[in-house]
Amino acid sequence: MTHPFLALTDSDRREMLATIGVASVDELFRDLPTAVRLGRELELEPALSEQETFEHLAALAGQNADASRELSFLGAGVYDHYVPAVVDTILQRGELLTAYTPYQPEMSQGVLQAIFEYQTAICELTGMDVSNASGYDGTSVAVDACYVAKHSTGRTKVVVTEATNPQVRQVVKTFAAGFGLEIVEAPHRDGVTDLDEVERAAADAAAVIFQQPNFFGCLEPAPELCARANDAGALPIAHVDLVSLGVLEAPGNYGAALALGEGQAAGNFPSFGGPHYGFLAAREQFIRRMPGRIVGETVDTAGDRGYVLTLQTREQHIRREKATSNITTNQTLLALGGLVYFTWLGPQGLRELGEICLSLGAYAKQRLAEAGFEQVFADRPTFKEFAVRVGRNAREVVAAARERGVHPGHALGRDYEGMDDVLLVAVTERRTPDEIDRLAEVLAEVAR
Amino acid sequence: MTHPFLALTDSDRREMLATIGVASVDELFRDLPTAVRLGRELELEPALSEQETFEHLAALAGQNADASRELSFLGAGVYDHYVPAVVDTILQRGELLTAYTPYQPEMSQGVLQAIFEYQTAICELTGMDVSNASGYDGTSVAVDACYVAKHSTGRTKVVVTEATNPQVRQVVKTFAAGFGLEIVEAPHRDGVTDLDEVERAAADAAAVIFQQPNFFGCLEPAPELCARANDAGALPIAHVDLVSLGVLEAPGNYGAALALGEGQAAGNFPSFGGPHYGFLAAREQFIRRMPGRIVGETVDTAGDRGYVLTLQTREQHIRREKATSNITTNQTLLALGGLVYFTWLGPQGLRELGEICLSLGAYAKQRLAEAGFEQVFADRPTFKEFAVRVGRNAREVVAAARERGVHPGHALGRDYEGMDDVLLVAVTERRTPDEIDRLAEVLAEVAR
Amino acid sequence: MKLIYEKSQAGRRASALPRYENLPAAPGIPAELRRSEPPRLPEVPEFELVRHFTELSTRNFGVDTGFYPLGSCTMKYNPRINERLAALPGFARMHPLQEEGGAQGALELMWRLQEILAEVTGLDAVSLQPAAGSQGELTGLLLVRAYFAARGEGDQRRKVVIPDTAHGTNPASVTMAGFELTHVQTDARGNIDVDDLRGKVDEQTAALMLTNPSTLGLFDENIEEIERIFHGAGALMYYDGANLNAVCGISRPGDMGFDVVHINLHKTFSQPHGGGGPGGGPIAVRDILEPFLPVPAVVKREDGGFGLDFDRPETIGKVRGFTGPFGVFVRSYAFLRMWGPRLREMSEAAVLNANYVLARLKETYDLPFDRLCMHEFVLSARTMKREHGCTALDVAKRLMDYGFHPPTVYFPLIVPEALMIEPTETEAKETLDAFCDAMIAIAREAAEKPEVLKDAPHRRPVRRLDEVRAAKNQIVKFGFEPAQEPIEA
Amino acid sequence: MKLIYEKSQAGRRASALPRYENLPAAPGIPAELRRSEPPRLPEVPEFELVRHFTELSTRNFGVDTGFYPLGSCTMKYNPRINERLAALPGFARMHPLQEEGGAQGALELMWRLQEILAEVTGLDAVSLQPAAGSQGELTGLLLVRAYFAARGEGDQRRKVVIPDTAHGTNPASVTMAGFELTHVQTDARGNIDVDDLRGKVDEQTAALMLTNPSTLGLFDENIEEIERIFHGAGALMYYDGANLNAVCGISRPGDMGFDVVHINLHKTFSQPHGGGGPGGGPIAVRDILEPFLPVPAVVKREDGGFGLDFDRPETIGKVRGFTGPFGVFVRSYAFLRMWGPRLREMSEAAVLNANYVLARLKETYDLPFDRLCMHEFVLSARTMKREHGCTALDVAKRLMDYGFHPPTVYFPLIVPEALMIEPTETEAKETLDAFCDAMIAIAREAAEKPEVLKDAPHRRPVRRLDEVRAAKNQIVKFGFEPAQEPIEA
Ligand SMILES: Cc1ncc(COP(=O)(O)O)c(C=O)c1O
Ligand SMILES: Cc1ncc(COP(=O)(O)O)c(C=O)c1O
Repeated sequence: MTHPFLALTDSDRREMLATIGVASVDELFRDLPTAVRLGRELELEPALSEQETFEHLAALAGQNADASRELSFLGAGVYDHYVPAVVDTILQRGELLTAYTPYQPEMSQGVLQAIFEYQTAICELTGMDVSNASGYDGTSVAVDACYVAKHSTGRTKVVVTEATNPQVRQVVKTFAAGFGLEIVEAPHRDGVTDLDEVERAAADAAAVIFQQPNFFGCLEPAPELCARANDAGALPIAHVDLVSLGVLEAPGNYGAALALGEGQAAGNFPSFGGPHYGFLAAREQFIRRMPGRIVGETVDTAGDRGYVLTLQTREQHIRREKATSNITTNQTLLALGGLVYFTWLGPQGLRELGEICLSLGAYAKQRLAEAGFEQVFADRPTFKEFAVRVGRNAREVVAAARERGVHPGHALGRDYEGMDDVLLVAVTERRTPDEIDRLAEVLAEVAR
Repeated sequence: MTHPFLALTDSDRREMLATIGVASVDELFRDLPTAVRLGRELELEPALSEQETFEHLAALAGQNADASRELSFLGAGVYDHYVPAVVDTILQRGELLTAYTPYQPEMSQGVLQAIFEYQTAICELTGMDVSNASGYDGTSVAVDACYVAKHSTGRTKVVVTEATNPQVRQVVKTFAAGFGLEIVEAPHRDGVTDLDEVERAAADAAAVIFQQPNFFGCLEPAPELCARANDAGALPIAHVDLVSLGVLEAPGNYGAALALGEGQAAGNFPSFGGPHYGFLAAREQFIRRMPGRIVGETVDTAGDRGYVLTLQTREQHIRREKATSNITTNQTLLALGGLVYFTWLGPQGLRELGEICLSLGAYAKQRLAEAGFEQVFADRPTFKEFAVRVGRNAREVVAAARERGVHPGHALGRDYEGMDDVLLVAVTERRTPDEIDRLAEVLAEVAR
Repeated sequence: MKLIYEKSQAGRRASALPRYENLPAAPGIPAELRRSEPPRLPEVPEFELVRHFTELSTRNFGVDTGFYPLGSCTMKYNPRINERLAALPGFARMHPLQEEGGAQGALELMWRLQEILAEVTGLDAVSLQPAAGSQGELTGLLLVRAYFAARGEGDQRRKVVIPDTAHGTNPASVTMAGFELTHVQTDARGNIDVDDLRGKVDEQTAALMLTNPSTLGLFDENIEEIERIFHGAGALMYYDGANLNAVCGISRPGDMGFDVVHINLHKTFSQPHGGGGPGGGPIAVRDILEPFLPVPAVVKREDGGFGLDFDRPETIGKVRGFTGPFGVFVRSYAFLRMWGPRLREMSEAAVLNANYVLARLKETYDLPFDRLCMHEFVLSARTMKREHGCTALDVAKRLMDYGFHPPTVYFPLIVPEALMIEPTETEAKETLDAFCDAMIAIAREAAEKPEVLKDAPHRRPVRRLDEVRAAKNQIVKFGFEPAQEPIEA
Repeated sequence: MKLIYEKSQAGRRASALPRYENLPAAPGIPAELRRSEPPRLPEVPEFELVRHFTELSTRNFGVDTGFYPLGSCTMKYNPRINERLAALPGFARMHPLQEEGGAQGALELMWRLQEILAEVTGLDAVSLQPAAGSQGELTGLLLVRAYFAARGEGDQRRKVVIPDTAHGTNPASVTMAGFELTHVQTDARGNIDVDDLRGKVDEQTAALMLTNPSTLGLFDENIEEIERIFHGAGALMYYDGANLNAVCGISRPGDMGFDVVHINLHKTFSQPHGGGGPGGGPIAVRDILEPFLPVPAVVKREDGGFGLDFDRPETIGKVRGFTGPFGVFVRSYAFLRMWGPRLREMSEAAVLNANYVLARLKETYDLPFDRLCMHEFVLSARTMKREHGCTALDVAKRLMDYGFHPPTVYFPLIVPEALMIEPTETEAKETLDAFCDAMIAIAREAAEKPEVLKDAPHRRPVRRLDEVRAAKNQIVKFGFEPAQEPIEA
């Protein structure tokens, strides 16, 4: 049986082989030395029909406790915000879904204009001058920023605050080796970064990377952090949550040189960690050091407006070993999801969303306090999540709560010393007050 | 807050009212006598956001035991065949999804060509000369056919076999009153229609409607049935299952005058009964009596091929009270689903599908026989479903089996006398042998 | 563009089907019942399928493409969340014969939708069963029939009164329900001519069928008097709900005196029209008609559960399979929940939009009835035709070149060269302005270079199509003969 | 076409958000951290949003639109079932930090995908973590680094050998991994110049990075010799898997001697390219490199369950968040299950299609290396340029008018006026023929009326765009200034 993904009939094959002038398909592979040929069938399970594939994968999906099946307060970088139906509608349009990088702009005005609109949205949100078309995720854009900082400052050390997402720190460290960069961490004190420690570490650093709100959900003294970095000649780099930027100040307005982060919360499903988009925006002066695609406005030969990939001399396909990055395939479709999401929200919606998260967060803190759970950093204002002590090993608490249908948050013990009994609890607009009540109830049952 | 489904800002409204020359929106309603105005707010629950609407309806959906949650052998006119992903992909294209009846052909070549292709597929499947663009469902096309038969023959009686889907018979009876038609039923003997009874009843009838395979899944002696009707000057009308037509003969080849039926099995989800499409095809001579839309080929002023709605003088918007039917809105999108489905299957796939259903049906009969359940019409060849005695009230058996996660079939007691202990069991290609084993096991547990 | 059949090649296929091991061979089918020749369905790989239908879609215009002021059709925005909801397995994969206990969510949704529709129409009971407006009409008329039959007036009350502005489905339904038609005229203000009416309603009259606002987009100012005439004569009143979008939350058919209403869910309550359907045509009735409603009825039981009630001895029977087009209900229910009591704003915006376009166009085109309109209005190109030879159809075709779907043309029949324009509430002022600008520009073109209209459209995938030829040649399916060389479009 | 920002009107919105009753007021945010000016996001209703992005899509060309022979990118059909699967709530709404016990389905899927990739590449262990091919490269090179560091050769082995045909990501990755580049030439048959190579590989060499078949679409005939040279010098071999579509089930990188491979899931295993991404760049390695793979590893436990193993003392660390782009894995896993051991047919068809197009075009365009090709091949428009002044770019632009996406142009760099053509296995012969006809027609046009090429494209939504101006003016976001009047396209 001809495979549904192939179009060649037997007679097609015959005609084509005749045109090529070979007797068989095998002959097409005559350049392959016998020794490197497989010479047997691949040892894989038999081909499945679409129906069987569907049933098999639906069964696998059915073994996952996703947020439609379990009441989840997990966050820690990936959030269960509501993704409106229009996002999928647009992303599933074949003309966008099945196109590739718009090397040929006349074929790709749809994607190019969308990226231009995305870049505008990111610049508006972050208060920056230039945004690329996307990076892989919230970790890789931080790596990118290190590369920018290294080359802009000529310095070889990067400071990352301890209150920055541990995965970001880990990934930065992995790649720093290749870049010849040293990574140092600046500790937090009571949930926010110690300014003096930052100041000390920043002295000969290329950059200071911090997160706002930080990994504990606490608001950092971001303007002051940036000031200390700037004073030391290090680039202040803000890792931010786009969803927060209706209520929290734009990094561009408090002195950051670059703003970046994980875009998932804004328009992507959690999807067990990806694909999502990382966003990366900077002040104008860094435009030629930016990694990845950038779309620019131009005109066609008739003088009409159009969009193209621009400043490509930064990129690997032109600059090769001297490129600002090796990235080529990126996360355009997911970034487009972000654009659709922000178009859906609008400035009003974004602010309201931030306020709902703040209110629900306050409610959750209050209910947990009433249930006897102490906030770890009680005095700090937080956004969307907060750390709470559950009085016994948090991983055990998670396991016990899950038996009652609640995933109460992320256990911090693995990433922060002395926090074995701490849960990071995230509350998005999808968590209703009733669900928060249920969290308090279940935690009261399983912890103590 | 402006509603997301509206675009009018306050300033838009002001400008528009000024252009109209009225002071307020209220004034636009000045023609409405006060007495017929509502004068209060509608008593409805507060408006929900998209997220809340999603959660509310997902919760309702969650209370349904659909075929992804319960092992179901329900059929009786609606079947759990696999609907390939391409169907939804195409049906969700906004240009098709959100268009209406192609009155303006130059705006609607996509839909028109698709309907033309659909008509071709239906004619190929049924062996007929002309198909309309769809009727509401498998019941309404039977009603349509009665109207055609009445006007073509001038007779006022229609014979429907008892082994035709009870819902079809009921709906035909409801509308027959308005048409001035008498409906008589021809009984079955051992699961197939009694030919002599049909012959008797057909004597002065406009039509004989029968189902192939019939409601019990049994194959009728369709050629002989048609012959008897034709001999009596009554139109033989075959109600068929499109999915069967890879293995069962086309009605056009055994003498039927019209062929029609419920299209759901071919490309539509069960969807608790709709929307689906009814198909209606006929021999050429009935073309001017066909109800509903028909698309025809033509050329444009440049001589290029194109498609238009044709023979509109049959229809209500032209012929008004003399129209062949009052139908206007129909089921085009679902019929398009059928076209995509048959394009997906192809002739090979359709035959294989029929054979799989036959094999699985044979396996199910065998396993149930081994478990001690007697087929009601043991000697009859069947397609896709069959009737089996479960030894006690079949509705109770259903209830008991459902507690074990199996919906073992449809209880026939309500529609057929003496069949209180009979279940109609449907087996599509989605039911695996393991699932059939499970059916036998559960039935053995709950019946006896 | 080629037909899918012209792309077909023997041996290709888009489907793979499951193969189960160790099954008994397919049992033989008696030779005379076995398929003799396979149907010539397309043979294409999956990729070709996707490309073919994707390309077809690009040759079609939907509301997602642009402005679609097709009068009487209420081509509003179709919220995309509705599609997501209808596709939930708990809805899409639900078998309609599922035992009640396993269908509580579906039944509750239908029951809640009934309740909302009863409140919006101001009536007592609802059946969701009819598949579309016209089936709703037929069902409604059968209820009227059953009602009078039950009162022993069945043979006497044979006439249904219909105004000359009525949609074609109305007279067609009257015939199909076995009634006789009585026509009534429209007066100078676009209302039913009450004087004409008075002489036509008597003890043989079964019912009035009225669209209000009418197909002229005008609310009948004499509706109270009309109600007195019909109910005074012991007749009933049927409301064609196609224009309900004008009055939701403002005026209810029940409060106007109507006894039966059909609702076009696909118009007022936003069901994507799918190139011609599906739709939904629920009917709402006054209590006196409730006993006759189709079975099964969706009911809420004492214990709070939901169920299907088949036990309605006076029912007219079933009018469609199962309980109606459930997927349509999901969408309309979601739509209605997102509006809630704010539904009034929807109708207000629809009426505002229509009046704005009317105000901008009434100097340029003829306006047969110079009144404020409701959610739509009817212009005439009569003067243009007389003076420049361009017809409503020419205007329609030329609008395509400006990127707009044409309005409904040549309906209602009482307006010559009619252009029936329904902007709906979901359009922005900018869009309305662009449309008005185009209509005005076209009027200018008609005067200055009428051939641009006559030759229109110029910018569609095809030029103007020959409908007469189609009706004459009657090619209604692909020929397959090798002779019939594919014509490249 | 207007930007969405140009359609924005204050006060409009597409979203409604939930309102919860009786919540505490949102706590105050310290003034210096509070948003001062709202971002100027678009303000449009939901309908406008759908129309805007729908219209944008119609100005874009994907494989669903038509033939897309973009060399090196493997633009094959993307099965639609994959989208349905990735959208299942059990996948889409799965949080990556879900406890192992609640993530068995996701972990099993990843583990099974790893197993398949190991078999297809002929290697021992797989990490799915890298986000795309280039991140896979960087990861692979860091593994090489870690391997030599562990052997105490870290400071000594600083060089990575790359042929001059290599994709730009290869040298960029080498730099980013802190290695130095050694270039090696291509010989007259399109293979690596083994003589050149021999002199360049020594005890300072860490690795070779090779695409095989190369970016010329040619399988390196000396691969065995190359393997001896590198392994003989104690160096490792890195396989850029971008061209794996040529050899699945036929020849495996592991069997060719490679120690590290990245796989572009979005190429070989069909991930819709999304206008630029997402992708997936898993790496497969020989056992000697396994200890260094990124954490966490997805493992099958003794008890048959699946888990994440963070306890890998020699790991290079994490290279991406969580365990990689899971949604991509869902699609590729489904794709691979639908092929199973028949995968060989996929590669065979890809190679057959490419050779067919090559055979039809090699008389018309220059063919730098006259051999059978693998899944793609590179032509040159050098003669055309010399004789008629039309370049590869002109050919590319003119192809658009014929309804085809252009091939990759000006790559690989060693071929002047390169046209790199990759048809993929999913195209029909008719499509290939239509493309060849167009290429031949264009060559004729170049001779007869070259300005048709120079002025191309003629039938796209825009004419040829000025890239130089874009680079000079650097307008990389909307200006918002009222001065900047929207230019109508
Ligand atoms: C005024 C009027 N009445 C009745 C109908 C019939 O409704 P449907 O198309 O749903 O059958 C329509 C729409 O076509 C209409 O516009
Ligand atoms: C030969 C080759 N190597 C590497 C890459 C990089 O892969 P990716 O785009 O997934 O980062 C590509 C594709 O762009 C390629 O064609």
